[in-house]
Amino acid sequence: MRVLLFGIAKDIAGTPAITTTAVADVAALKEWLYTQYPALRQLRSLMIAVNKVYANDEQSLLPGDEIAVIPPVSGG
Amino acid sequence: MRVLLFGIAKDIAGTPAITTTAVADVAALKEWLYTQYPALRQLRSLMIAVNKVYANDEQSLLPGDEIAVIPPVSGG
Amino acid sequence: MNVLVKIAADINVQEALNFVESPDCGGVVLFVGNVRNETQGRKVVKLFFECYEPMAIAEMEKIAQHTIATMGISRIAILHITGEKFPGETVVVIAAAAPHRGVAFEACEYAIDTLKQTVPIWKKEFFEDGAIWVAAHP
Amino acid sequence: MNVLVKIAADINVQEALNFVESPDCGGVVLFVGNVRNETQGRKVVKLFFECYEPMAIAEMEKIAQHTIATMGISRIAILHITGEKFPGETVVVIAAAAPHRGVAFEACEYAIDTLKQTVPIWKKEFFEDGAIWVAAHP
Repeated sequence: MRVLLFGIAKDIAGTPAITTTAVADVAALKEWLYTQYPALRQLRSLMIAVNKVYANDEQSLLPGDEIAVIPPVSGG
Repeated sequence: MRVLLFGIAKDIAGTPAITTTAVADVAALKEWLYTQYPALRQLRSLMIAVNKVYANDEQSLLPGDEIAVIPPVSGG
Repeated sequence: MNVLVKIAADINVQEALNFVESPDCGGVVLFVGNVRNETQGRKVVKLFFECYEPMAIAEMEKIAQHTIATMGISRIAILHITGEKFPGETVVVIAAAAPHRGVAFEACEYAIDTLKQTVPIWKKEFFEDGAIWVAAHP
Repeated sequence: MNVLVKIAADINVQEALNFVESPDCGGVVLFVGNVRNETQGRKVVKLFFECYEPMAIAEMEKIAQHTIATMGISRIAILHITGEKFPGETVVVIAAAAPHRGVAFEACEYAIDTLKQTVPIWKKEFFEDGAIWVAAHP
């Protein structure tokens, strides 16, 4: 599954997009991310967006979903 | 005593400045104004400014004071 | 100089913004008041504003100084027009700059609310069939 | 069209004001956010903003629609820059127009507060001796 990364998450992974192993839902994706990139655990928060909408841990991930890692936002 | 008039007070008096008989204080000035121009009684409020500051009824009026009649303001 | 107060035939937003902006203040809140084309369903043709100018400037200065002294504002501009204005034209501009945006919102709203209550400026509304001094009668 | 949301390399106050002004709305409240020259006593050289642009636009649209649907606003513009900005330069502009000024103040403050919490935009602060992603760590 392809996952977009932004801000400090992009810096931690060293790339703006990664490909994960198959994960069933947002909780599993986060677990996978934390294992691959332990520094993500130190962030104030870590949200996942699915198709440009914030997703909760229970949300299923489907092939073709646009998935993004959202570290703490700081616009404005 | 010379008194400046603005807005609807100017329209009621028909002039931007009037000369009153000698009046001791703001209360006496207002009484004089209401007698001369009864339509002023119908306004929502009538304030007197002395030297560009709102004055209360007890304030004495001195020769040389800049006196103004302030009908309800409506700026902005 | 952290206060600009001004009464003129024409005012604009950029002048107020330019005055208050500075690299030590991240947030600016502005209020812009324009002539509406109707009042309570009645079409407005134009407005005429009369000012007791020296006292109006003094009252605007009081409002400005109060926001600086007690509300946490760094700089403020209060501009008001005098004379005739048509629907859509700008009548009043207030800009408040502060290190923290919350107090800039509070100070800007305080300034326009207080201006409407205390500053000796009078507005005459012209309709197609007459004119009235706004808020003069109960 | 009563909503304008936009992410661009450069934005300006006049564009937001022009969009929301109309002769049926007497009051416009604007928030302008600029780059500050220091953060907690540390000199800021520049900021860099990164956006997840399609989602940021969608979240800005949500904020705008919420103010129109529930807060009594007639028109709103929310503009945010992307890329590099230097002290004094404008980063965000929000303009809210309403028949009554109180709700315009409320909606404009709601919009900037919510933008800072939900819109996927990230700010990197560059100091003379390093850089950090703002608010990333507790």
